[in-house]
Amino acid sequence: MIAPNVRVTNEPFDAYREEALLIEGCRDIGAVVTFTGLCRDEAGTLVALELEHFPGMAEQEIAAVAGEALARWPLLGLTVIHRYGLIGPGEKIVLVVAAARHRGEAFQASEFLMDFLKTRAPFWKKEHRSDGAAGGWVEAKASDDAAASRWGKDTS
Amino acid sequence: MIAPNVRVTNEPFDAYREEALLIEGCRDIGAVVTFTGLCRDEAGTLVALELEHFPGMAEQEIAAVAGEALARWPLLGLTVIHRYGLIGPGEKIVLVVAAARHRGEAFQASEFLMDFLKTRAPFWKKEHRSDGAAGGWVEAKASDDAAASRWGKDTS
Amino acid sequence: MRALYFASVRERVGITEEEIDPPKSVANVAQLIDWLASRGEGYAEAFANRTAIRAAIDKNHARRDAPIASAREIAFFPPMTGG
Amino acid sequence: MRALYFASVRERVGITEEEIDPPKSVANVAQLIDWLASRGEGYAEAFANRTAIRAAIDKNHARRDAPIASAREIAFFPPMTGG
Repeated sequence: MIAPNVRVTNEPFDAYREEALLIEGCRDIGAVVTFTGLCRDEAGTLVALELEHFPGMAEQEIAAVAGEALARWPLLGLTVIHRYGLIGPGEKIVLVVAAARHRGEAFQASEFLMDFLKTRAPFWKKEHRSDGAAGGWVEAKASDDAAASRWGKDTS
Repeated sequence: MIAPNVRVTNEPFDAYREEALLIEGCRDIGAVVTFTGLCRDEAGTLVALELEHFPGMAEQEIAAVAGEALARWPLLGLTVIHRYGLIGPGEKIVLVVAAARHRGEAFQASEFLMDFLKTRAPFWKKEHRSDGAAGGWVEAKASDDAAASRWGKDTS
Repeated sequence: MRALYFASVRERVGITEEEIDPPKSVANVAQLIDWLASRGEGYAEAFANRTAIRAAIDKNHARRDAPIASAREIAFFPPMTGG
Repeated sequence: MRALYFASVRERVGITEEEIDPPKSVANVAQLIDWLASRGEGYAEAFANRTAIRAAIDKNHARRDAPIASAREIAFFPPMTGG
Protein backbone atom coordinates (compact mmCIF):
# COMPACT_ATOMS: atom_id res chain seq x y z
CA MET A 1 0.00 0.00 0.00
CA ILE A 2 1.25 3.49 -0.87
CA ALA A 3 1.86 6.18 1.74
CA PRO A 4 -0.46 9.19 1.53
CA ASN A 5 0.97 12.68 1.26
CA VAL A 6 -0.72 14.81 3.96
CA ARG A 7 0.05 18.45 4.64
CA VAL A 8 -1.43 21.18 6.83
CA THR A 9 -0.02 24.58 5.94
CA ASN A 10 -0.69 28.31 6.11
CA GLU A 11 0.87 28.82 2.68
CA PRO A 12 -0.99 28.70 -0.66
CA PHE A 13 -0.42 25.39 -2.44
CA ASP A 14 0.18 24.62 -6.10
CA ALA A 15 -2.53 22.13 -7.06
CA TYR A 16 -1.02 21.54 -10.47
CA ARG A 17 2.41 20.70 -9.06
CA GLU A 18 0.87 18.35 -6.47
CA GLU A 19 -1.03 16.49 -9.17
CA ALA A 20 2.03 16.31 -11.43
CA LEU A 21 4.16 14.95 -8.57
CA LEU A 22 1.56 12.31 -7.84
CA ILE A 23 1.28 11.10 -11.44
CA GLU A 24 4.99 11.36 -12.23
CA GLY A 25 6.70 8.05 -12.81
CA CYS A 26 3.60 5.90 -12.38
CA ARG A 27 2.52 4.67 -15.79
CA ASP A 28 -0.22 2.51 -14.31
CA ILE A 29 -2.50 5.42 -13.37
CA GLY A 30 -5.62 5.61 -15.52
CA ALA A 31 -7.69 8.06 -13.50
CA VAL A 32 -6.97 11.10 -11.34
CA VAL A 33 -9.68 12.92 -9.43
CA THR A 34 -8.71 16.28 -7.97
CA PHE A 35 -10.98 18.09 -5.56
CA THR A 36 -10.32 21.72 -4.76
CA GLY A 37 -12.26 23.62 -2.11
CA LEU A 38 -12.22 27.39 -2.52
CA CYS A 39 -13.21 30.39 -0.46
CA ARG A 40 -16.45 31.89 -1.83
CA ASP A 41 -17.12 35.61 -1.52
CA GLU A 42 -20.78 34.99 -0.62
CA ALA A 43 -22.12 37.55 -3.08
CA GLY A 44 -19.50 40.10 -2.10
CA THR A 45 -20.30 40.04 1.63
CA LEU A 46 -17.17 38.11 2.58
CA VAL A 47 -13.69 39.64 2.59
CA ALA A 48 -11.89 36.58 3.97
CA LEU A 49 -12.22 33.32 5.85
CA GLU A 50 -10.07 32.73 8.89
CA LEU A 51 -9.23 29.05 9.27
CA GLU A 52 -8.33 27.98 12.79
CA HIS A 53 -6.95 24.49 13.36
CA PHE A 54 -5.69 22.20 16.07
CA PRO A 55 -2.00 21.64 15.19
CA GLY A 56 -0.97 18.03 15.41
CA MET A 57 -4.46 16.65 15.62
CA ALA A 58 -5.37 18.13 12.21
CA GLU A 59 -2.55 16.27 10.42
CA GLN A 60 -3.27 13.12 12.43
CA GLU A 61 -6.99 13.05 11.61
CA ILE A 62 -6.44 13.68 7.91
CA ALA A 63 -3.79 10.93 7.86
CA ALA A 64 -6.25 8.56 9.58
CA VAL A 65 -8.96 9.24 6.98
CA ALA A 66 -6.37 8.88 4.20
CA GLY A 67 -5.29 5.54 5.64
CA GLU A 68 -8.90 4.38 5.71
CA ALA A 69 -9.33 5.38 2.05
CA LEU A 70 -6.19 3.44 1.09
CA ALA A 71 -7.55 0.39 2.90
CA ARG A 72 -10.85 0.63 1.01
CA TRP A 73 -9.67 1.38 -2.53
CA PRO A 74 -6.57 0.27 -4.46
CA LEU A 75 -5.17 3.76 -4.92
CA LEU A 76 -1.87 4.48 -6.67
CA GLY A 77 -1.50 7.95 -5.18
CA LEU A 78 -3.19 10.15 -2.58
CA THR A 79 -2.44 13.73 -1.60
CA VAL A 80 -4.40 15.83 0.89
CA ILE A 81 -3.50 19.43 1.70
CA HIS A 82 -5.43 21.74 4.01
CA ARG A 83 -4.65 25.39 4.61
CA TYR A 84 -5.18 27.42 7.76
CA GLY A 85 -4.93 31.15 8.45
CA LEU A 86 -6.50 34.00 6.51
CA ILE A 87 -7.83 33.00 3.09
CA GLY A 88 -9.41 35.40 0.59
CA PRO A 89 -12.24 34.77 -1.87
CA GLY A 90 -11.08 32.68 -4.83
CA GLU A 91 -8.19 31.19 -2.86
CA LYS A 92 -7.87 27.46 -2.39
CA ILE A 93 -8.51 25.98 1.06
CA VAL A 94 -8.27 22.25 0.55
CA LEU A 95 -6.91 19.86 -2.07
CA VAL A 96 -7.49 16.13 -2.47
CA VAL A 97 -5.81 14.26 -5.33
CA ALA A 98 -6.63 10.57 -5.72
CA ALA A 99 -5.01 8.44 -8.44
CA ALA A 100 -6.05 4.91 -9.37
CA ARG A 101 -6.20 2.51 -12.28
CA HIS A 102 -9.91 3.12 -12.77
CA ARG A 103 -12.15 6.14 -12.34
CA GLY A 104 -14.63 4.66 -9.86
CA GLU A 105 -11.94 4.13 -7.26
CA ALA A 106 -10.52 7.62 -7.67
CA PHE A 107 -13.96 9.29 -7.50
CA GLN A 108 -15.08 7.33 -4.46
CA ALA A 109 -11.83 7.80 -2.55
CA SER A 110 -11.78 11.57 -3.06
CA GLU A 111 -15.45 11.96 -2.04
CA PHE A 112 -14.85 9.78 1.00
CA LEU A 113 -11.82 11.88 1.95
CA MET A 114 -13.77 15.12 1.73
CA ASP A 115 -16.79 13.78 3.63
CA PHE A 116 -14.72 12.60 6.58
CA LEU A 117 -12.28 15.47 6.49
CA LYS A 118 -15.30 17.79 6.90
CA THR A 119 -16.61 15.98 9.98
CA ARG A 120 -13.36 14.77 11.62
CA ALA A 121 -10.46 17.13 10.91
CA PRO A 122 -10.22 19.92 13.53
CA PHE A 123 -10.58 23.08 11.44
CA TRP A 124 -13.00 25.93 12.04
CA LYS A 125 -13.96 28.74 9.69
CA LYS A 126 -14.68 32.29 10.79
CA GLU A 127 -16.09 34.83 8.36
CA HIS A 128 -14.64 38.30 7.97
CA ARG A 129 -17.34 40.47 6.47
CA SER A 130 -16.78 43.22 3.93
CA ASP A 131 -19.21 45.59 5.69
CA GLY A 132 -17.03 45.53 8.80
CA ALA A 133 -19.72 43.85 10.93
CA ALA A 134 -18.54 41.18 13.34
CA GLY A 135 -18.11 37.96 11.41
CA GLY A 136 -19.35 34.76 12.90
CA TRP A 137 -18.12 31.22 13.06
CA VAL A 138 -19.44 29.12 10.20
CA GLU A 139 -22.05 26.65 11.47
CA ALA A 140 -21.48 22.94 10.95
CA LYS A 141 -24.01 21.47 8.52
CA ALA A 142 -26.17 18.42 9.17
CA SER A 143 -25.70 17.59 5.47
CA ASP A 144 -22.00 17.03 6.14
CA ASP A 145 -22.77 14.46 8.83
CA ALA A 146 -25.23 12.80 6.46
CA ALA A 147 -22.60 12.73 3.70
CA ALA A 148 -20.12 11.01 6.00
CA SER A 149 -22.63 8.50 7.35
CA ARG A 150 -23.45 7.12 3.88
CA TRP A 151 -20.06 5.38 3.81
CA GLY A 152 -21.17 2.86 6.43
CA LYS A 153 -19.42 2.46 9.73
CA ASP A 154 -17.90 5.52 11.32
CA THR A 155 -14.15 5.57 10.79
CA SER A 156 -13.47 7.05 14.22
CA MET B 1 -27.57 28.41 -17.06
CA ILE B 2 -23.91 28.57 -18.09
CA ALA B 3 -22.61 27.28 -21.43
CA PRO B 4 -20.31 24.25 -21.21
CA ASN B 5 -16.89 24.36 -22.80
CA VAL B 6 -16.54 21.24 -24.98
CA ARG B 7 -13.52 20.41 -27.12
CA VAL B 8 -12.39 17.40 -29.17
CA THR B 9 -8.77 17.73 -30.20
CA ASN B 10 -5.70 15.79 -31.29
CA GLU B 11 -3.43 18.12 -29.32
CA PRO B 12 -2.37 17.64 -25.69
CA PHE B 13 -4.35 19.90 -23.38
CA ASP B 14 -3.26 21.91 -20.35
CA ALA B 15 -5.49 20.73 -17.51
CA TYR B 16 -4.20 23.40 -15.16
CA ARG B 17 -4.95 26.22 -17.60
CA GLU B 18 -8.44 24.85 -18.26
CA GLU B 19 -9.20 24.74 -14.55
CA ALA B 20 -7.76 28.23 -14.00
CA LEU B 21 -9.87 29.62 -16.88
CA LEU B 22 -12.98 28.03 -15.43
CA ILE B 23 -12.47 29.43 -11.93
CA GLU B 24 -11.21 32.85 -13.02
CA GLY B 25 -13.53 35.70 -12.23
CA CYS B 26 -16.17 33.61 -10.47
CA ARG B 27 -15.92 34.23 -6.74
CA ASP B 28 -18.94 32.10 -6.01
CA ILE B 29 -17.26 28.76 -6.73
CA GLY B 30 -16.67 26.70 -3.60
CA ALA B 31 -15.82 23.35 -5.16
CA VAL B 32 -14.00 22.19 -8.27
CA VAL B 33 -13.76 18.53 -9.24
CA THR B 34 -11.31 17.70 -12.00
CA PHE B 35 -11.24 14.27 -13.58
CA THR B 36 -8.29 13.31 -15.76
CA GLY B 37 -8.19 10.05 -17.70
CA LEU B 38 -4.70 8.90 -18.64
CA CYS B 39 -3.19 6.28 -20.92
CA ARG B 40 -1.84 3.37 -18.83
CA ASP B 41 1.14 1.38 -20.03
CA GLU B 42 -0.48 -1.92 -18.93
CA ALA B 43 2.63 -3.16 -17.14
CA GLY B 44 4.90 -2.11 -19.99
CA THR B 45 3.01 -4.01 -22.71
CA LEU B 46 1.47 -0.90 -24.24
CA VAL B 47 3.42 1.59 -26.31
CA ALA B 48 0.44 3.79 -27.25
CA LEU B 49 -3.32 4.03 -27.55
CA GLU B 50 -4.82 5.10 -30.85
CA LEU B 51 -8.04 7.00 -30.33
CA GLU B 52 -10.41 7.00 -33.27
CA HIS B 53 -13.46 9.25 -33.19
CA PHE B 54 -16.48 10.28 -35.25
CA PRO B 55 -15.89 13.98 -35.98
CA GLY B 56 -18.95 16.11 -35.40
CA MET B 57 -20.88 13.44 -33.55
CA ALA B 58 -18.21 13.26 -30.83
CA GLU B 59 -18.53 16.98 -30.00
CA GLN B 60 -22.31 16.80 -30.28
CA GLU B 61 -22.67 13.84 -27.91
CA ILE B 62 -20.34 15.34 -25.30
CA ALA B 63 -22.24 18.62 -25.53
CA ALA B 64 -25.53 16.75 -25.05
CA VAL B 65 -24.26 15.01 -21.91
CA ALA B 66 -22.84 18.31 -20.65
CA GLY B 67 -26.22 19.96 -21.21
CA GLU B 68 -27.92 17.19 -19.26
CA ALA B 69 -25.47 17.68 -16.38
CA LEU B 70 -26.17 21.42 -16.35
CA ALA B 71 -29.90 20.71 -16.21
CA ARG B 72 -29.44 18.37 -13.25
CA TRP B 73 -26.96 20.32 -11.11
CA PRO B 74 -26.51 24.08 -10.53
CA LEU B 75 -22.99 24.21 -11.94
CA LEU B 76 -20.99 27.41 -12.24
CA GLY B 77 -18.54 26.02 -14.79
CA LEU B 78 -18.10 22.89 -16.90
CA THR B 79 -15.27 21.97 -19.25
CA VAL B 80 -14.93 18.68 -21.13
CA ILE B 81 -11.98 17.93 -23.41
CA HIS B 82 -11.37 14.65 -25.22
CA ARG B 83 -8.30 13.85 -27.31
CA TYR B 84 -8.05 11.63 -30.35
CA GLY B 85 -5.05 10.30 -32.29
CA LEU B 86 -1.98 8.57 -30.91
CA ILE B 87 -1.56 8.89 -27.14
CA GLY B 88 1.39 7.51 -25.18
CA PRO B 89 1.45 6.05 -21.65
CA GLY B 90 1.16 8.78 -19.03
CA GLU B 91 -0.49 11.18 -21.46
CA LYS B 92 -3.91 12.63 -20.74
CA ILE B 93 -6.88 11.45 -22.81
CA VAL B 94 -9.86 13.15 -21.26
CA LEU B 95 -10.53 16.04 -18.90
CA VAL B 96 -13.70 17.00 -17.05
CA VAL B 97 -13.74 20.07 -14.82
CA ALA B 98 -16.94 20.80 -12.90
CA ALA B 99 -17.28 23.86 -10.67
CA ALA B 100 -20.13 24.52 -8.25
CA ARG B 101 -20.95 26.21 -4.98
CA HIS B 102 -20.87 22.91 -3.10
CA ARG B 103 -18.83 19.76 -3.47
CA GLY B 104 -21.68 17.27 -3.89
CA GLU B 105 -22.84 18.93 -7.09
CA ALA B 106 -19.34 19.09 -8.55
CA PHE B 107 -18.59 15.44 -7.69
CA GLN B 108 -21.87 14.13 -9.06
CA ALA B 109 -21.74 16.16 -12.25
CA SER B 110 -18.21 15.04 -13.11
CA GLU B 111 -18.98 11.37 -12.43
CA PHE B 112 -22.16 11.64 -14.49
CA LEU B 113 -20.20 13.23 -17.33
CA MET B 114 -17.62 10.45 -17.37
CA ASP B 115 -20.21 7.66 -17.13
CA PHE B 116 -22.21 8.91 -20.12
CA LEU B 117 -19.21 10.05 -22.10
CA LYS B 118 -17.91 6.46 -21.86
CA THR B 119 -21.12 4.94 -23.22
CA ARG B 120 -22.33 7.66 -25.61
CA ALA B 121 -19.42 9.59 -27.12
CA PRO B 122 -18.13 7.95 -30.34
CA PHE B 123 -14.49 7.22 -29.49
CA TRP B 124 -12.70 3.89 -29.87
CA LYS B 125 -9.36 2.84 -28.42
CA LYS B 126 -6.90 0.60 -30.19
CA GLU B 127 -3.83 -0.74 -28.40
CA HIS B 128 -0.35 -0.56 -29.91
CA ARG B 129 1.73 -3.20 -28.18
CA SER B 130 5.39 -2.82 -27.26
CA ASP B 131 6.22 -6.37 -28.42
CA GLY B 132 5.13 -5.47 -31.95
CA ALA B 133 2.25 -7.94 -31.93
CA ALA B 134 -0.97 -6.78 -33.55
CA GLY B 135 -2.83 -4.62 -31.06
CA GLY B 136 -6.55 -5.06 -30.67
CA TRP B 137 -9.49 -2.78 -30.18
CA VAL B 138 -10.25 -2.25 -26.51
CA GLU B 139 -13.46 -4.07 -25.54
CA ALA B 140 -16.36 -2.10 -24.12
CA LYS B 141 -16.98 -2.97 -20.49
CA ALA B 142 -20.32 -4.02 -19.02
CA SER B 143 -19.30 -2.09 -15.91
CA ASP B 144 -19.43 1.14 -17.93
CA ASP B 145 -23.04 0.47 -18.95
CA ALA B 146 -23.84 -0.31 -15.32
CA ALA B 147 -22.19 2.94 -14.20
CA ALA B 148 -24.29 4.94 -16.65
CA SER B 149 -27.54 3.19 -15.79
CA ARG B 150 -27.33 4.12 -12.09
CA TRP B 151 -28.20 7.73 -12.98
CA GLY B 152 -31.78 6.77 -13.82
CA LYS B 153 -33.32 7.33 -17.21
CA ASP B 154 -31.06 7.06 -20.22
CA THR B 155 -30.11 10.50 -21.48
CA SER B 156 -30.22 9.42 -25.12
CA MET C 1 -27.31 7.67 -48.62
CA ARG C 2 -23.83 7.85 -47.18
CA ALA C 3 -22.57 4.94 -45.03
CA LEU C 4 -19.72 5.54 -42.56
CA TYR C 5 -17.71 2.88 -40.79
CA PHE C 6 -15.58 3.27 -37.68
CA ALA C 7 -13.02 1.27 -35.69
CA SER C 8 -13.30 -2.54 -36.05
CA VAL C 9 -16.28 -2.20 -38.41
CA ARG C 10 -14.22 0.07 -40.67
CA GLU C 11 -11.27 -2.33 -40.62
CA ARG C 12 -13.41 -5.31 -41.57
CA VAL C 13 -15.43 -3.54 -44.26
CA GLY C 14 -12.14 -2.16 -45.55
CA ILE C 15 -13.28 1.40 -46.30
CA THR C 16 -14.16 4.45 -44.21
CA GLU C 17 -17.28 5.46 -46.14
CA GLU C 18 -19.30 4.88 -49.28
CA GLU C 19 -22.51 5.80 -51.05
CA ILE C 20 -25.10 3.04 -50.67
CA ASP C 21 -28.46 2.54 -52.35
CA PRO C 22 -30.39 -0.20 -50.55
CA PRO C 23 -33.72 -1.43 -52.03
CA LYS C 24 -36.94 0.19 -50.80
CA SER C 25 -37.75 -2.92 -48.72
CA VAL C 26 -34.86 -1.97 -46.41
CA ALA C 27 -36.75 0.36 -44.08
CA ASN C 28 -34.95 0.45 -40.75
CA VAL C 29 -31.50 0.10 -39.20
CA ALA C 30 -31.83 -3.64 -38.49
CA GLN C 31 -32.80 -4.32 -42.10
CA LEU C 32 -29.98 -2.15 -43.39
CA ILE C 33 -27.48 -4.12 -41.29
CA ASP C 34 -28.86 -7.38 -42.76
CA TRP C 35 -28.57 -5.95 -46.26
CA LEU C 36 -25.00 -4.69 -45.70
CA ALA C 37 -23.95 -8.05 -44.20
CA SER C 38 -25.00 -9.74 -47.45
CA ARG C 39 -22.70 -7.58 -49.59
CA GLY C 40 -19.52 -9.65 -49.27
CA GLU C 41 -17.01 -11.28 -46.96
CA GLY C 42 -15.73 -8.13 -45.23
CA TYR C 43 -19.27 -6.87 -44.63
CA ALA C 44 -20.39 -10.28 -43.37
CA GLU C 45 -17.50 -10.31 -40.90
CA ALA C 46 -18.04 -6.69 -39.84
CA PHE C 47 -21.71 -7.26 -39.06
CA ALA C 48 -21.51 -10.90 -37.90
CA ASN C 49 -22.09 -10.08 -34.25
CA ARG C 50 -25.23 -7.96 -34.52
CA THR C 51 -25.31 -7.13 -30.79
CA ALA C 52 -21.86 -5.54 -31.03
CA ILE C 53 -22.95 -3.03 -33.68
CA ARG C 54 -24.10 0.49 -32.91
CA ALA C 55 -25.62 2.83 -35.49
CA ALA C 56 -26.05 6.57 -35.80
CA ILE C 57 -28.33 8.37 -38.24
CA ASP C 58 -27.13 11.85 -39.13
CA LYS C 59 -24.84 11.79 -36.06
CA ASN C 60 -27.51 10.71 -33.57
CA HIS C 61 -27.55 7.30 -31.91
CA ALA C 62 -30.23 5.19 -33.62
CA ARG C 63 -32.08 2.12 -32.40
CA ARG C 64 -32.57 -0.96 -34.54
CA ASP C 65 -36.13 0.03 -35.40
CA ALA C 66 -35.26 3.58 -36.46
CA PRO C 67 -36.51 4.31 -40.03
CA ILE C 68 -33.78 5.16 -42.54
CA ALA C 69 -35.90 6.71 -45.28
CA SER C 70 -34.89 10.31 -44.53
CA ALA C 71 -31.33 9.57 -43.46
CA ARG C 72 -28.58 11.36 -45.35
CA GLU C 73 -25.81 9.61 -43.45
CA ILE C 74 -25.73 6.44 -41.41
CA ALA C 75 -22.71 5.34 -39.38
CA PHE C 76 -21.84 1.90 -38.00
CA PHE C 77 -19.40 1.20 -35.20
CA PRO C 78 -18.71 -1.06 -32.21
CA PRO C 79 -19.64 -0.03 -28.64
CA MET C 80 -17.74 3.10 -27.63
CA THR C 81 -14.57 2.87 -25.56
CA GLY C 82 -13.58 6.50 -25.06
CA GLY C 83 -13.05 8.38 -21.83
CA MET D 1 -3.95 18.13 32.90
CA ARG D 2 -3.80 20.64 30.09
CA ALA D 3 -7.09 22.04 28.73
CA LEU D 4 -7.14 23.49 25.18
CA TYR D 5 -9.91 25.60 23.68
CA PHE D 6 -10.56 26.27 20.01
CA ALA D 7 -12.74 28.54 17.87
CA SER D 8 -15.96 29.77 19.55
CA VAL D 9 -15.15 27.85 22.75
CA ARG D 10 -11.76 29.60 22.93
CA GLU D 11 -13.35 33.00 22.34
CA ARG D 12 -15.93 32.50 25.10
CA VAL D 13 -13.53 31.01 27.65
CA GLY D 14 -11.15 33.85 26.77
CA ILE D 15 -7.90 31.83 26.73
CA THR D 16 -6.33 29.28 24.39
CA GLU D 17 -5.16 26.86 27.06
CA GLU D 18 -4.62 26.35 30.77
CA GLU D 19 -3.61 23.81 33.38
CA ILE D 20 -6.66 22.37 35.15
CA ASP D 21 -6.98 20.20 38.21
CA PRO D 22 -10.53 18.87 38.51
CA PRO D 23 -11.55 16.91 41.64
CA LYS D 24 -11.28 13.09 41.55
CA SER D 25 -15.07 12.80 41.22
CA VAL D 26 -14.76 14.21 37.68
CA ALA D 27 -14.10 10.95 35.84
CA ASN D 28 -15.19 11.39 32.23
CA VAL D 29 -15.55 14.02 29.50
CA ALA D 30 -19.21 14.81 30.31
CA GLN D 31 -18.36 15.41 33.97
CA LEU D 32 -15.37 17.54 33.04
CA ILE D 33 -17.57 19.72 30.82
CA ASP D 34 -20.02 20.17 33.73
CA TRP D 35 -17.15 21.09 36.04
CA LEU D 36 -15.66 23.56 33.53
CA ALA D 37 -19.07 25.16 32.93
CA SER D 38 -19.26 25.95 36.66
CA ARG D 39 -16.00 27.90 36.68
CA GLY D 40 -17.37 31.29 35.68
CA GLU D 41 -19.38 33.28 33.19
CA GLY D 42 -17.17 32.71 30.12
CA TYR D 43 -17.00 28.98 30.79
CA ALA D 44 -20.74 28.77 31.39
CA GLU D 45 -21.33 30.48 28.06
CA ALA D 46 -18.76 28.38 26.21
CA PHE D 47 -20.27 25.11 27.41
CA ALA D 48 -23.94 26.19 27.58
CA ASN D 49 -24.98 24.18 24.52
CA ARG D 50 -23.56 20.77 25.48
CA THR D 51 -24.53 19.15 22.15
CA ALA D 52 -22.40 21.68 20.26
CA ILE D 53 -19.22 20.73 22.11
CA ARG D 54 -16.69 18.21 20.84
CA ALA D 55 -13.76 16.93 22.90
CA ALA D 56 -10.43 15.33 22.09
CA ILE D 57 -8.17 13.52 24.56
CA ASP D 58 -4.52 13.64 23.59
CA LYS D 59 -5.52 14.63 20.03
CA ASN D 60 -8.08 11.85 19.54
CA HIS D 61 -11.80 12.47 19.32
CA ALA D 62 -13.38 11.46 22.64
CA ARG D 63 -16.94 10.50 23.47
CA ARG D 64 -18.79 11.91 26.47
CA ASP D 65 -18.18 8.74 28.51
CA ALA D 66 -14.44 8.58 27.80
CA PRO D 67 -12.44 8.40 31.08
CA ILE D 68 -10.07 11.33 31.62
CA ALA D 69 -7.85 9.84 34.33
CA SER D 70 -4.86 9.19 32.07
CA ALA D 71 -5.33 12.23 29.82
CA ARG D 72 -2.42 14.62 29.56
CA GLU D 73 -4.30 17.04 27.31
CA ILE D 74 -7.97 17.54 26.63
CA ALA D 75 -9.30 19.89 23.96
CA PHE D 76 -12.76 21.40 23.56
CA PHE D 77 -14.18 22.84 20.37
CA PRO D 78 -17.37 23.24 18.33
CA PRO D 79 -18.24 20.86 15.46
CA MET D 80 -15.62 21.06 12.72
CA THR D 81 -16.16 23.23 9.66
CA GLY D 82 -13.02 22.63 7.62
CA GLY D 83 -12.74 21.36 4.08
